[in-house]
Amino acid sequence: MSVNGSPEPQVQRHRLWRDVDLRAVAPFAALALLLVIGALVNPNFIGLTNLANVATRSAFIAIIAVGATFVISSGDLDLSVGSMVAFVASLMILFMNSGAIADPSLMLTAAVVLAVVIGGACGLANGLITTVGRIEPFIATLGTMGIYRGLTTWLSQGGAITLSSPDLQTLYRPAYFGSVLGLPVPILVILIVTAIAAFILYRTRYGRHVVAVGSNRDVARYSGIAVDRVRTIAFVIQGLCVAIAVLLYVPRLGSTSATTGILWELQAITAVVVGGTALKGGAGRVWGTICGAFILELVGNIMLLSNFISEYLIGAIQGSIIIIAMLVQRSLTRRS
Amino acid sequence: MSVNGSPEPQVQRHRLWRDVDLRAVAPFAALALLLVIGALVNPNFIGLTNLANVATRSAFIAIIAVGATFVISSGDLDLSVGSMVAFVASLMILFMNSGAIADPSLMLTAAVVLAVVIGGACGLANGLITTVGRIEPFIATLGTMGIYRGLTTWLSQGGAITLSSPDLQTLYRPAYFGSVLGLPVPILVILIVTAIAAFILYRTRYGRHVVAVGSNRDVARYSGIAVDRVRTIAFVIQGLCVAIAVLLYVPRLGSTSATTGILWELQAITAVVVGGTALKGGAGRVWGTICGAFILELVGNIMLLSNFISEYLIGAIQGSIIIIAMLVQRSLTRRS
Amino acid sequence: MTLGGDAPRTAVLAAERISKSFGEVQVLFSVDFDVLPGEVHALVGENGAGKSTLVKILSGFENPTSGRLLLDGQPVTLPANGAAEALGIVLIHQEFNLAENLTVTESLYLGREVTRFGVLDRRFMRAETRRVLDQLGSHIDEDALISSLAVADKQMVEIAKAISRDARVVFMDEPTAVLSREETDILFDQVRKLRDAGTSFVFVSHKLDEVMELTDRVTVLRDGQWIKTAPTSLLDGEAIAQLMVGRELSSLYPTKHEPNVDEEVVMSVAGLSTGYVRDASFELRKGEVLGFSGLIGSGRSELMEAVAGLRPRLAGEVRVKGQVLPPGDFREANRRGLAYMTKDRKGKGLLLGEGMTANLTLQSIERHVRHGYLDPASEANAMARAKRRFDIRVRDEKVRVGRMSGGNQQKLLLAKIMETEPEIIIIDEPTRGIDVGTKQQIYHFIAALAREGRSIIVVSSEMPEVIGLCTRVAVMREGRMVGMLEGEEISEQMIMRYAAGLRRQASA
Amino acid sequence: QEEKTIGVSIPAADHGWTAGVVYHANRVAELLMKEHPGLKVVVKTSPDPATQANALQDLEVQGIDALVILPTDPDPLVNAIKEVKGKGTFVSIVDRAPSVNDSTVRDLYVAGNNPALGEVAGQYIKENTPDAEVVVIRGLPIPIDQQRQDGFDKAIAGSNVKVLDRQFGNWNRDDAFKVMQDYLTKYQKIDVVWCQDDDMAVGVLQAIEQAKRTDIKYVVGGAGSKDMIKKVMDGDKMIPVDVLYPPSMVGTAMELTAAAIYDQVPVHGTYTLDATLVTKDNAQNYYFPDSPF
Ligand SMILES: Nc1ncnc2c1ncn2[C@@H]1O[C@H](COP(=O)(O)OP(=O)(O)OP(=O)(O)O)[C@@H](O)[C@H]1O
Ligand SMILES: Nc1ncnc2c1ncn2[C@@H]1O[C@H](COP(=O)(O)OP(=O)(O)OP(=O)(O)O)[C@@H](O)[C@H]1O
Ligand SMILES: [Mg+2]
Ligand SMILES: [Mg+2]
Repeated sequence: MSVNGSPEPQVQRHRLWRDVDLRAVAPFAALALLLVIGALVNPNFIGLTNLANVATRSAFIAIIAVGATFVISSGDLDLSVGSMVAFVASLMILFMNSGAIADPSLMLTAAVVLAVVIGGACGLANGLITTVGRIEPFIATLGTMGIYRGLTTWLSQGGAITLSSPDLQTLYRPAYFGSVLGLPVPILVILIVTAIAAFILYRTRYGRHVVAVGSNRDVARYSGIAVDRVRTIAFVIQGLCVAIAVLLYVPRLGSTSATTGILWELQAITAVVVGGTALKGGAGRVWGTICGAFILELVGNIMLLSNFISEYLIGAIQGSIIIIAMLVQRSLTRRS
Repeated sequence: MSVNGSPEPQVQRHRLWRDVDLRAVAPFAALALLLVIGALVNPNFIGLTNLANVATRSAFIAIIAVGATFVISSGDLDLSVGSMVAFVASLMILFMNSGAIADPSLMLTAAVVLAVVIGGACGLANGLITTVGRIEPFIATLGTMGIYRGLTTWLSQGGAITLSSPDLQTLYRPAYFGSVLGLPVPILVILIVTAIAAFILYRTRYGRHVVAVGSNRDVARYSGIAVDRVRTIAFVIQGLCVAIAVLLYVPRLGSTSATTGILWELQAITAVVVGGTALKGGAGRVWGTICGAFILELVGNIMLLSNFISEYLIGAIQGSIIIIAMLVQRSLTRRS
Repeated sequence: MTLGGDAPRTAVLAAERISKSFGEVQVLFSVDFDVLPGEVHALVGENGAGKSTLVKILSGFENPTSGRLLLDGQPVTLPANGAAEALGIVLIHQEFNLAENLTVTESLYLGREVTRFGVLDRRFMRAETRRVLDQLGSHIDEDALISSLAVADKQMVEIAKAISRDARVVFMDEPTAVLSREETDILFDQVRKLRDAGTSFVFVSHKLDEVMELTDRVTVLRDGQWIKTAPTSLLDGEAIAQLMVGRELSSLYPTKHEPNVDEEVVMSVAGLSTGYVRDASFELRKGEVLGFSGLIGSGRSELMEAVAGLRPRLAGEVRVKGQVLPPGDFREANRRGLAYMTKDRKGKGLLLGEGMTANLTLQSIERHVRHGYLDPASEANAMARAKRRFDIRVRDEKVRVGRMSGGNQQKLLLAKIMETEPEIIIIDEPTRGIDVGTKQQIYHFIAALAREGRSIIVVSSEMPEVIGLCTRVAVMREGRMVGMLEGEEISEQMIMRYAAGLRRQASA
Repeated sequence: QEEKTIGVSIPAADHGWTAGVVYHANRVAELLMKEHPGLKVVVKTSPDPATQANALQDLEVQGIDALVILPTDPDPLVNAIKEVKGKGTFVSIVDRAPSVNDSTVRDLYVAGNNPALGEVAGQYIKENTPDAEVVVIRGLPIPIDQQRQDGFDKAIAGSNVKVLDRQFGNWNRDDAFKVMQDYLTKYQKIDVVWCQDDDMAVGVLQAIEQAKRTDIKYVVGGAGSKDMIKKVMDGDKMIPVDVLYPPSMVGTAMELTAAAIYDQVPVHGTYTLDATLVTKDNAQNYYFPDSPF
């Protein structure tokens, strides 16, 4: 017990610094590397317009992935988010087309509320099926993925659902294309959503419980945490994030179809993992997630801006880059 | 204290029976239920031709899912199998079209060997990236999924790759359409592959190691098991199973394209989970997997044979059925 | 049931005719038990006697099959899953109950986080954690991740967690199993202080000297039945042991068997260093039992894992029978007849979700391969043999290992290692959580192995164990081997002197 | 009238055009069943070739007298179609022809003309903007897409029209939006966008509008969705024309097939539909406001 106090804490602090920070920093290092590569590939790349474009269009995946960070941290998985986007967007547009409310701004407000409520409800359904039904989240949400997508196809009769009122369209358009103090609205929304999410995850009791539940369910239960409730709420948060993404998505093209959001779930999960959150649960890195979403979008962007890659090989190279990014990240982290 | 000795052992047998058997039996119960529903929906359903058809066409997913059972039991995941099917099939057909060997039977034999080797190599690549690279299998195989798919697109230059020699086609056709003693070849192959897999998983040292590695990697390591090797071999087995599926796939359609096998990975994983293997690793249930693959195919078949479901809603109903099947399974198991 | 003589005080918490069955297996038979205010009540019994089950029932983690609980004399149904903490009833689980991804502070406050305006008051919680840890004399960093802690430190976190709550009754299920003497002393001081302030403790332990030292009353369970409750002062260790086992115990330790000086050196370690351990060298002779003693965290496990190839080493050489052992290759070490038994039976030793047989043969599965496939009959034979040899007691043959009592798990782990028939056996904490009767069996077993010509390294924090078993004892301190004691030198005082850094040998 | 069954196997509605196919197939199915009281028309959709092969088997199990199939991908389905044809069923293939497309495979072929879709677009661009610098957004890497590209290349061969870039937009609005954004970053001057599909044109137009770029003269889509036809009709500058590739061709094939099995009209061989250029003048004829596409 009589250990000299002085040398020890140092070693420890040193180790901690390595352990904690590098892991969190790694995705940002990968991002920086990509920016450098991009700049070499095409001088237009590093321009403000292009970067703003990329950041803006990463908004959907980024926001959805923030929600996914909760679900994954709590040890679950949600494969239905892509279909959920299509479903919520369809209902929202159909509602606006119904003309139930005459005043455009009032109508828009009502539609926004509706979208959020539906998103939350879809998330709740996922959560309840997973927790109350005790079905593996992979299968439960694969099931609801089929359901939401099927309902969307049915609503749209396989085609597109397009916002019909030009008034509403004009009113709503700035929600995606506008900017505040030079910052495009979607980027602003990403930042706000992420900040709130980070606050919830790191600074509230609920956030703690998410991590505990993801890390070890029995321990959480023995500590008096309502495990199922924590998990269900994570799914609801995911649903709300999907709804927010929809609020940005609808003004962009003013329409959705049965193909909206296909495979977005894989992209969202990839963003979460590239951002440094482990799929087995127990630790969430919200800012890393955002970084991951941005990395994914950048890879596609660089590919398109480069002139020397056959369009047939883009998929292959994208795959390789993801693997390389993860290797870079690992090698940074492993040294600790 | 004063418990009569007699009722106890009985209870025990009762409980054990429930505990062990019901879990394994549950997927088969779900299957039986589906068969009943199918028979009600369409009288043709229960006919031998139809059931043989369904069993035959479930072959691809079933065989791939058998491989996935190994990967999942050892605690990993392989998302690249669908692309791998396309990639291996493309190379196999290209080789046969190359005319490198004049004699058709010799050529076919060589092509079969080639496919198996390539399948194994793809699996090995997945395994090494995951284990040596220490990348989450989800991301690693998402990466190789892009790579295999991209390479296929490039090989096919965006089009299809079709077996050109009619000789070879005639020679090879029975591998899918033929039958032995009245049993269609693909069903025979499913049975053989599953039997071998069950043997490996339940009756060999390697199988034990897979389960150990999947349930607790540290325990496996401290028991002198070469964890990375076991995991890598599981990926190789997955690759070999993909190759076997390709050997059946090529004679069926005689052609592949960049869209071959899209989303098969999700189907394979679903089959595994519906069959009763847990996604978090540990014990694998090979026969359950086959049953799961068959259930998936049956759901589609019933949907097609019933004429009262809007085709737009098929996805939604398929999703619901999967969830219901899992609920049935759980409620059977939970009673224990 | 209550003691004669004393003024009748109402028990804080009492159990009346508690029975418990898991499915068809009954593990408690109409047990009575009570805890008086401000007492330390020992609960002892053999492995599998039902101690853990009883304390789980008393703290609301399990429901009794029949019988009732009284809180302050009133019948209660305790809320499940630790919610009984609100009533002042706290349990330190025998198995760690910590989430690996949380920090020490987070774990301490899990489920009862302190918030201000809905925001976690992290500074407050951290300061409180620090205070409690300091009180326990623990130097663990309050921000360290649980996953980075050694087993003993995890135990300290569990203890800190329990005493940081305003508890009326604290159940401690083998809290000292992994603690050093010093840490145990600090813990006991705390317990006494809290007891004097009115808190009651239930202390489950297999260390009878500690029971004698700390507790006021003792309750003995045997095979799920209540045997006796008596004031500690009326009993002694011998008497308790006899009540537990139900028979007379012969001497705990077998006679030592010293190998010849010119006996072959089967293993030699030279200049071995890892991140923490520096420059360790020692030799092991055929038929020898070599002990490794030292304080918790002195690096004994790290050294042994490096020797066995489970951990990378930075420098040094290990030779087995003269042949150099390649570093970092545990499997090769196994092949050369070197086995290592981990102290972390739950995390690294056993597959908790599998049955006993699968665990037993995991490391030696090739012995059961016939013509290329596994022979279940041969495995079943091995299991039957192991159960006899190690006296593994379960009431349900097919029980998942995670549900076996701690001591029986330990025996199964030892059996699993012995299935590989190693020549050199490194045993890390051989008797963690094992009752006296079984301890004796294990000691005799180790001695028998040595007589057969096998060589054994015993790493243990229990000094009597090292002293009673080993012909030589190495002492480690802060990652270095500071002494090697032989013959007469082997005594608690000498070991302590080296371990505490008051003495060191030039040669070591 | 006699009891007969026609099986119709078409791709699942996975984007606008296929949604149109599904719509028209169902519309004509109802019409036909009204016309011929004993007739049963069964419409089945499938997302990919393997599933479609299964659907064919399932139709066969139900017992059909004729099959109308619009293959998701023709070559992989040849064997399955032959299987049906071998049972003596009357087979019509719509739109996508297998590489061997003769009477051994089918009785009737109603052709949409993929190469022509590319060719007409190329022709229009060559004639109206002879020195145009064009960016192309492709669909998915499957043969029909390749045929359209080949047709386009053939039309502009030898002219001054220059293709700056080709990338896949997966027949998806969102992907087309992204690709167009990046084209706009990459090229300071673009004259014409050819995206060969009206769904993708939606994304392209938004990307151009967002960038406020004025150098792009117009966008050529294809297929004839109601939204784009409307724009042509209204004289939208950005969408001066559309190239028709009508999803209603499946209906044409179904009508011909019904005629073949009931009226014993000898319908055999190939019916090729034009890839009509829709302009302001003729747009009115191709506008179906009720269709989902
Ligand atoms: N959840 C459970 N399911 C089935 N059996 C159980 C369960 N929990 C405990 N048991 C059984 O109850 C018996 C008593 O176990 P318990 O853990 O109470 O013993 P213990 O006295 O604490 O032993 P040790 O000293 O080894 O810790 C054992 O036979 C054990 O296998
Ligand atoms: N002062 C320190 N600085 C850094 N690491 C330390 C320090 N003290 C202990 N450790 C860590 O503790 C571990 C040593 O614990 P180890 O389990 O090897 O000790 P032990 O003597 O076997 O104790 P135990 O009784 O817990 O088994 C090493 O992994 C080391 O990293
Ligand atoms: Mg116990
Ligand atoms: Mg130790």
